[in-house]
Amino acid sequence: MSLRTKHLFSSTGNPDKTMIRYLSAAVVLYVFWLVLSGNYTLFLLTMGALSVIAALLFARRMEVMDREGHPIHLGLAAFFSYWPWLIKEILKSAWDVTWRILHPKLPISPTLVRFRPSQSEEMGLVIHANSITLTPGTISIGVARGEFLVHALTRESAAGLAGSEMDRRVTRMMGK
Amino acid sequence: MSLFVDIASWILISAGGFFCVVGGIGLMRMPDFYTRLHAASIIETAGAGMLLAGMALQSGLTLVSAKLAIIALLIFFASPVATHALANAALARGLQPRLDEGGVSSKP
Amino acid sequence: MKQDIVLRIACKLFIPFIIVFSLYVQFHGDFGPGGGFQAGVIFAAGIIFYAIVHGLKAARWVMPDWLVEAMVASGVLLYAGVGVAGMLLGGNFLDYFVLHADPVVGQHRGIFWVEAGVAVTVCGVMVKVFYMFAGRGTEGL
Amino acid sequence: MNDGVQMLGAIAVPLAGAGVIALCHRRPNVRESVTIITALLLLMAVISTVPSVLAGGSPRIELFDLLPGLPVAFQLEPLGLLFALVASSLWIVNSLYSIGYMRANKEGRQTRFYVCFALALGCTMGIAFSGNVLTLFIFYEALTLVTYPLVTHHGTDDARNGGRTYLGYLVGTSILFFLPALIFTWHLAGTTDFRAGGILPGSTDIAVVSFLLALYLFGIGKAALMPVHRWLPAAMVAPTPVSALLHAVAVVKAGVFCVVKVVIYVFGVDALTGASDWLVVLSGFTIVAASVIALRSDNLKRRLAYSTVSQLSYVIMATAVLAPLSIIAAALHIAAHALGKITLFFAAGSIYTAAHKTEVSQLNGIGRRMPWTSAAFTIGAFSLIGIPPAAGFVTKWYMLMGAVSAGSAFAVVVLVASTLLNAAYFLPIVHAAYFREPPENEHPHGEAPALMIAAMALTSAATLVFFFVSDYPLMLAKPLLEAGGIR
Amino acid sequence: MFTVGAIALMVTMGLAVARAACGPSVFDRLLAANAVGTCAMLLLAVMGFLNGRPEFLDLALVYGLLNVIGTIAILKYFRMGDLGHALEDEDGAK
Amino acid sequence: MAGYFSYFATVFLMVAGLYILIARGNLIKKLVGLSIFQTSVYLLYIAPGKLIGGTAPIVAEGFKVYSNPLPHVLILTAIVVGVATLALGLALVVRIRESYSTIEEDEILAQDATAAGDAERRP
Amino acid sequence: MSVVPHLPVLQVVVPLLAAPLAVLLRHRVASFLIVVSASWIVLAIAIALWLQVANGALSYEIGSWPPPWGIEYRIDRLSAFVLLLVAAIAAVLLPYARASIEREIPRERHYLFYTLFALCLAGLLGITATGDAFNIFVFLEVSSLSTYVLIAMGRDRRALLAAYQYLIMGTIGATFIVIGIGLLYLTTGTLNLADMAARMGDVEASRPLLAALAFITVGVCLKLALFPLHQWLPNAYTHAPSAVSAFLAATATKVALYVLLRFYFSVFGGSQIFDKLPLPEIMLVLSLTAMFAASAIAVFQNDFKRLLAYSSVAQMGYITLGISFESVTGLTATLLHLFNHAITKGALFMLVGIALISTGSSAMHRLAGLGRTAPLVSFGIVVGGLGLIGVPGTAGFISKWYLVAAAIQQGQWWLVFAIVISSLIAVVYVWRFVEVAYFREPPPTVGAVARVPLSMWIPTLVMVGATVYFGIETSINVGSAELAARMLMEPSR
Amino acid sequence: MAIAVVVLARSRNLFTVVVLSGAYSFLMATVLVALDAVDVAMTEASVGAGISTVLLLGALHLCRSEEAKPMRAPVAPLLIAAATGAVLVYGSLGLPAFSDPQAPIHQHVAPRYLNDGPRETGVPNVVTAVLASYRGYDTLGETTVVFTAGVGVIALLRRRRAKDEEPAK
Ligand code: NA
Ligand code: NA
Repeated sequence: MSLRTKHLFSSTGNPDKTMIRYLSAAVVLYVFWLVLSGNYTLFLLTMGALSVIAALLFARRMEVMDREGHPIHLGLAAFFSYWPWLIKEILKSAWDVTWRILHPKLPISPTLVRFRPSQSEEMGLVIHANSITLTPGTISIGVARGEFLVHALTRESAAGLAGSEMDRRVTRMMGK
Repeated sequence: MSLFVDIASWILISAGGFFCVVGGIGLMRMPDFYTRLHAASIIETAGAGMLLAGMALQSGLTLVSAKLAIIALLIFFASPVATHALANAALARGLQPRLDEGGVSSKP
Repeated sequence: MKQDIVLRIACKLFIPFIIVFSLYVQFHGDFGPGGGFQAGVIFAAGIIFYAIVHGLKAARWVMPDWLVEAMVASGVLLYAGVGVAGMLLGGNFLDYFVLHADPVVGQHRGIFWVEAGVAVTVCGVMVKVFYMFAGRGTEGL
Repeated sequence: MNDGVQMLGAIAVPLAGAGVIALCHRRPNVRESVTIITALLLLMAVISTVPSVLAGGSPRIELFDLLPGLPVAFQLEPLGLLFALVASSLWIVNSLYSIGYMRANKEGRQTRFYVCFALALGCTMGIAFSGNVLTLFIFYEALTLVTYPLVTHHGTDDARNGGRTYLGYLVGTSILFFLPALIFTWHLAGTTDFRAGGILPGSTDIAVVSFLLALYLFGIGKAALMPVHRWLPAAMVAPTPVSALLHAVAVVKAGVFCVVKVVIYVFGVDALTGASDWLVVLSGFTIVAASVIALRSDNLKRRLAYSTVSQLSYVIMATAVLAPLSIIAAALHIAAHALGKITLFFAAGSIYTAAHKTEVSQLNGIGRRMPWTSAAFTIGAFSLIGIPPAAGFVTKWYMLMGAVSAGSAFAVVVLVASTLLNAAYFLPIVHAAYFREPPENEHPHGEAPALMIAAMALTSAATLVFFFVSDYPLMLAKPLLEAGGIR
Repeated sequence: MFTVGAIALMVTMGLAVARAACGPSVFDRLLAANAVGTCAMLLLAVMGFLNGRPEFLDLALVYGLLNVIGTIAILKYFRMGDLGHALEDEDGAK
Repeated sequence: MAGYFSYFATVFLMVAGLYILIARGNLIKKLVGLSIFQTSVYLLYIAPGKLIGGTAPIVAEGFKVYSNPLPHVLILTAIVVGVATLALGLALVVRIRESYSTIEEDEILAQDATAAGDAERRP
Repeated sequence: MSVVPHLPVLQVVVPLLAAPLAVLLRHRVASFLIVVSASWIVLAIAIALWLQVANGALSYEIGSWPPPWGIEYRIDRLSAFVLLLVAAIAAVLLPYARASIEREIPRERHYLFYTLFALCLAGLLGITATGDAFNIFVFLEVSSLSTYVLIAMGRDRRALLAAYQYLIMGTIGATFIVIGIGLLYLTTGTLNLADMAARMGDVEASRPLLAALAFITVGVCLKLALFPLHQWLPNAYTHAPSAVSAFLAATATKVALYVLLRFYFSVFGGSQIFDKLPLPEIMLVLSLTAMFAASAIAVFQNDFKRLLAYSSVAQMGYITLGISFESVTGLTATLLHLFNHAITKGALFMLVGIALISTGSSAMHRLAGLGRTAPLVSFGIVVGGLGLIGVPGTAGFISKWYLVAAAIQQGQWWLVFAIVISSLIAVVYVWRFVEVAYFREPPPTVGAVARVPLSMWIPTLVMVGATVYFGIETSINVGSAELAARMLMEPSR
Repeated sequence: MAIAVVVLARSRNLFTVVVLSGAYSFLMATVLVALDAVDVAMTEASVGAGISTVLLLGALHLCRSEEAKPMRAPVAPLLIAAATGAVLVYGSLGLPAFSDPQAPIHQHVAPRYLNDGPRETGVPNVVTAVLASYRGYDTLGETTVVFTAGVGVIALLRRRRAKDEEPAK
């Protein structure tokens, strides 16, 4: 049915999960609508419902409603515990980078690091890579399965990447 | 209570503004493109996050803060993607990073 | 080959939200900034985003050319049609008062459909134009 | 039958004839018969209007308003009728001559030739019968355009250059001066109708009148007043029947006719008093200067052309003198010159057709080989010089009398001097034809084709007849005096 | 308080624009433009509070969204040289 | 003078846009200049519509003074027209590039001049 | 529901609806039928409106909002006259276009051609019908954008560059107009033209008004290709498809001129602004330059379409010259020439389009011997050329008459001669064609004359006939032009 | 914003131009919000930073070109641009000062929109009310402009199918 070659990893999963995924997506999207709207007339609520349905139809057609597009399979607890930790990390390294920027001598030592992350699923890789990028001082440049290429502002931050706590937490969140 | 909220949002907004300015300064000071990326990501993470948090505190538990949260989520999801893509493209295009004498260090 | 999974997954996450958001902009033009034009553009931006990440072919499957071209035309028709409807119901062209016994409801109705027309055309044109530009490059010069 | 309708008929006949000629382009005999028949019909139509003019009538017909208050109108009056009579009768002769000439010289594009000829006659009739300046202008322009293909008939580079000059001068002057003159007239008078005694308001300043007169005179380039005479010699590239058309039947005649008509019916003699003195001088100068040039030209047709320039200015000068007799003379000279000049051109064409000679210096002894042609040439030359018993004598005599009565010594001197010059450039040709020996190594040649001879014979006879019956034309010309407001 | 934030953001924007002006590489400018977009988005939010009408945050959302899409479009362009290819096809296309 | 600042900003943008538009020979650059030239109009219309102390013309409780909505409406239209023009212009540029292999105005004109010269020589 | 009160808006809405329908159908014949019937309906409406305005101007409140707040359509004598012209030309031209584009545009783009044609028509009519300043701009853009594409559809690659250049110049022009309208809006607070005129008296600040006048003048003059701002026109007319050249030459610049007149007389007319600016003098100088320079350039062109294009620039000079007289006669001349030149140029470009079928190019040397290979076409071109010169019996004569009369009325004899001398230059360039067509051998490469379908012949003959008809039966054009001119110059009466 | 424009004018790399014009759009949009034109700002952001960028990129790809050195002397263009600017300065100095509530645009026409618009149309966003109702016809025209551009781009860029490669001769 699809014109494009289906990606190896974008499996749609089993049918039951698909139904649940759509339902939960509908809920999330409708909440999104309600938050945006702020006007709760019957007309707008109906429109919202129709909009959500339209979005889901499109999503279906685009084949984005899969494990990756709507990752309900992530461990909820891990997911919610990961965020505060990440924010803390971000603030910490933000302060570090700030200090370096403001330091008259600009004490930086840019480094490229190649290392092997421990996630196997793409979703995990992406979360990991994005977390690296979100943390000031490190940027994921290349994200391929089995290998990350990261640019770090200092040698110290580069050193802590492989097998870091972030790596472990993400992997845990992915349910491994 | 409201005084506390005010103070907190004061701090958050000032800090956010501070981080933004620092990012901007970094954008100017950093020696090459890749290092500038780091400076920019301060704006997008710490700066933006704290500003939004400060504003959210001001507006309390209303739809406005919900929207602010949506914005924050947007930034948190989108900005690393953009930054990553930017770095990736630059490297693919052959823009070589200026590295410290250590060069590329890889770990198994 | 795998280096773009970040983008692909980001795209998958975003697209439903972009669509809902664009429709929100469409239907809340009465209360805040936004309206048909902006909604059309945002919707089209979503499609373009999808096309950028997943390729033109995939995007063309989601929104086929015939559909886009029909949108281009039908938006204008819808808009002008509202105008003609006003005329048929005894008012002037684009007179919304006559669309309902209550003139304010009539206005509301008129504005709604008119904005819908704008959105449909704008979205259609933007997507079509993107297809045209991007498509010309891929089919080989 | 309504006289106005006859007038329209006279215009329509050649135009319709042109259409029929075009349709017959595959059958030359039919085509040329149609030409002759059209010419005859035209003459009949023109003649049918004579009685009403002689009875003092002046029927007028307005077709439609081209602009608000500005109709396309036709009006029958003596001067126009005289002109129409000359043109339509000469067309018959010219057609006969053309058929002979075109066939003998195996010219191409004959259908176009005859069509344009017929159209030119239609336009000429329009000019002759026009009831206001606007109508006059329209047909005047149309005449230029339809004669252009005739001038460039050969299509060679020479012909094209001649055509350019022809068109450039005629269209140029008409747009540059005639059109403003027309619109200025309308602006001043609120009408452009031809009316007895003129239409300009009495209060018009003399400077304005002079200016307007100058606009008309230079705008009517067909009258070939110097310095807008160059087109006439340039048009000599055309086949001889076309030259005859230009010089005798239609074009230059239309020019002087327009001048006379405008002077009489737009300005009126009263309004012009004092405003036309410069014109006497300029036309006098043209007469003399053109004669001198003619004298120095070896090419026969060129000499004839400059002779025409000079003869046209007789008409203009006679008109400008504003004396009753001279105005009559001007009107009659249109006819007299037409007859004389057409004879001369026919003769020149015959010489070209039979002997392929174009230069004056080649004509020694031709009187013996081509007796008919030479006789005709002699009669034509006499007429133009003003030697009795040819038509030209009558008109020149009236002119002289008019000049004397107006007390214009300048005009008298010019007339006398130019007569001497005319004699000086025509008589040597006659002398050479009859009294010089032909060159020895000349190809033997005989007379021109019979049709051409017949045409020549007709016109030279008419030249002589005119001398004897000049009362009849005078009858037509007399009402002009009342029209011009001359007591 | 919001004024402080606004001023800080404007200063940042100024710096970013300066970077965009200096370059030197296209990527630097792109980065700067992206930063301008982010700042603009935040500034909009702040300005909403300044004007007392914070409900127009939708605007900021639009900014953020288009900033990302625009940036990615440009990058895609740099990577592939055009916008029409699917990213996965990259190897095949080259 | 301060009251006229917005007009000067307009003028600056207009002059800059017009300058790019006329001075640059690259067809795409010209279109960008055209866009900037068009955006100058936005300020011309909208700045005078602003009332200090006013707010966006979306009627709500608690606000009395609103900025003038009419310029906004007009400029919305102008923006749309601008992007439409840009799209068309770019499509034209693409076609030009396909036929001429360049998008520099001077080179294109030179090519046309050569072609015209050839046509003349070929009777 | 009676249709009559809605005619003013239907005039524009009918082609506007036809355009998307043509796109939806995507079929060559179907879209042609839709667009052509729309154009005929439009013509019928235009005639009805033209008859109606005799009893006074019509006003139509779109959306039933009263004028200064809503957009008003306002049809007076002037707009009815221009509407009639545009509608008539479109109605005549469309059948011609169908056969003509067969040879010039790939078939699968035909429906797009019709769509764009309908849009262009709707735009031009919209500009003419509206009584709202900003609405003028919007519809100006509708017509301009479609025009750019129509030009680019020409066969030659130079059509693309021509379209691009026009796009740049046209957009600059449109933006200037918007700036001008903006300044007017800022000083008067309204966008409705009539309201603007009414409030202009109260405005003390003359500087913005002067600037607005300057911007609008320059902007519109870019659109109507007044001499130094004409550079886009020759290329555009030369390389566009024949039907498009004909349509543009006949309508686009004319409608731009309408806009100029509208602003000059209906908006600025009431204010004292003209006294402060030597606008008639500037107009006079520019017009004269156009008349002479463009005519002179036309003489040296080696492509006939290009020659005609430069002649259009020159003829625009005549049209604007009439404005500079500031008199009823002058304005009558302007309007008359607007009408007459539209028909004449339309006819000429249509004829060239027919000639192109067999010659393949409008280069002068390809037209050699056209008098023999295509006698009817070249005769038609000669008739049209005579119209350009202003020979009596053609429509061009009538307009030249009024122009000269206006100059004489003012006693400006040098101008009289300037006008007539410049039409002599027209003789020169028209005669270049005559000599090429009648005195040169056809080039050997020109094949046998292709069969020209009747659908091309009939509209062309109608158009050529019109140039003669309106040169002889002048009550329609002169009458309308004079009444419209009187209305503009003496609004109180 | 000024800096962006100046650099844009000077820059010869077309990608730079695209990037800068995107940034310029964001700046412009921010200014527009400051001027209370929220609808306009939203449109400008989505059009200027979004669609225009994508379009420019698409075109750039198809053109693959760096700008050549400017060949002409920039004096004349500068003069023309400056003259235009001067006229506008001349004109705008006669306009009401910024935020003058007595200015004609605040006194005439607009008050009705603001006072009666929400009541008459039931739409609190006056911009929408004016756009879609009072001046709905302008918006129809605007939609038609977009439609025209769409049709135009299709007409310009659609590839011919093989069988119609050459127009019928
Ligand atoms: Na980072
Ligand atoms: Na809205």
